[in-house]
Amino acid sequence: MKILYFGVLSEISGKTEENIDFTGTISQLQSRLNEMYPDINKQRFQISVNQHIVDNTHSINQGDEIALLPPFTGG
Amino acid sequence: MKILYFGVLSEISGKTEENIDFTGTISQLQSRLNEMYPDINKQRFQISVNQHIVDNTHSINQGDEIALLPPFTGG
Amino acid sequence: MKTTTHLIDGPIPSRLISSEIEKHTSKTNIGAHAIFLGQVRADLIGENKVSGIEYSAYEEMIAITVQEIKDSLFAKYDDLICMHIFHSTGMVKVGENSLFVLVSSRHRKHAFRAIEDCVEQIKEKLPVWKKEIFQDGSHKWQNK
Amino acid sequence: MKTTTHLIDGPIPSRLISSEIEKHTSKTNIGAHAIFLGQVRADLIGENKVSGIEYSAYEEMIAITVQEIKDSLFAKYDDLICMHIFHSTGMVKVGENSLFVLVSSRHRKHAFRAIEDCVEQIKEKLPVWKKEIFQDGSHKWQNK
Repeated sequence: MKILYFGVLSEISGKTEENIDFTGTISQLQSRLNEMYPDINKQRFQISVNQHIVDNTHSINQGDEIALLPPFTGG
Repeated sequence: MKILYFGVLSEISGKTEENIDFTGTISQLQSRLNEMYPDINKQRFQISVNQHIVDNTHSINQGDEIALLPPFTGG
Repeated sequence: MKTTTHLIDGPIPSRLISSEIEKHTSKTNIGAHAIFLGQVRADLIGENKVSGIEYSAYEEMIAITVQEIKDSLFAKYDDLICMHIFHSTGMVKVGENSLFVLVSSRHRKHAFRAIEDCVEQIKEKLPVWKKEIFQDGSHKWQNK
Repeated sequence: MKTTTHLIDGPIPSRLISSEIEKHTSKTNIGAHAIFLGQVRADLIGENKVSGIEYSAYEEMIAITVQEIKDSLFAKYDDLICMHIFHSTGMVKVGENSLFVLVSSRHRKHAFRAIEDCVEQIKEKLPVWKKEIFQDGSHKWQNK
């Protein structure tokens, strides 16, 4: 599973993307992220799966593209 | 006194400007115009004196620039 | 807040839009530009199709009117930094532009408010007249 | 009503504005264009002055988001004929433009409504992030 880090989250994780071995729900992914990067969960962000924003109950499959999206600040 | 005709009024009068000998109020000017160009008073228009729109009671002086202004349709 | 009144002979050249924007690069308090362009439509009036519009203007009155519009906008929108109006005179063909308005402000809200207000005031107050020219060569003075 | 998603590397070139307008000359049902440009301000954050903004975007998600914005605008404003969005990625210096939105409609009312609606939706939904770069070399990720 590929995971993309945007905005301030790329600074916290020190990378813009990585591949991790994971299956489970978004809630479970957040726990996993908390272990990997304890500072990430201090930030506000949404999560997308294959470019669509999903909620905590959504199940992730191998091969999905996950992205961590801080509040958008374009324009 | 110089009088300018704009829009459809230039077509009715057959000219864009002319000099006429006149002193009096705007009301009196309208009577005079009615004699000169009977079709003009069938049109809606405002009158400006020296580029400022005035009402019927305004007195015109020799040397003023009068303009007959149909509804504006710019843009 | 100087008054720059611009009557353009014929259509608004599209490069004018770019060059006006470039002039604002040094105004580093600007955060938003809003632009309006009026384009001549191929309207069908009865069976007659518009091929262009011929504009005439009372040049000496335009500077006064533009200043009035400016004063009213700057009084209403305190975030506004500058505004520019360009209007065509003479023939403008279908698909070409006859009006170009640019307003610039610190934040976007006042740019949106000012651009619409400005265009409505232009339509109402600017001493300009349009004569629709049809494909068969006939014409009609537009009436409100 | 096709989706054209444009990310521009660096500032919006001002000639792009002219060339986009020129492309609409053949659309003779258009009567009004409304344009929005977002320009980078030299804001003062504490004692630090902004020298530029570095934008990053989630490219693969942008096409989807732009299509959603388009669908919502065309459903609301039936006078709308087309819309185009261009957003910068990478570094955009103070005084340069980072966002260019163009909407075109038959009559002006819907152009005014759609341009503001579109920019608000871009701010809310487009997956783009800005990092303010200060004159002393430090930076700050902008937070809403």
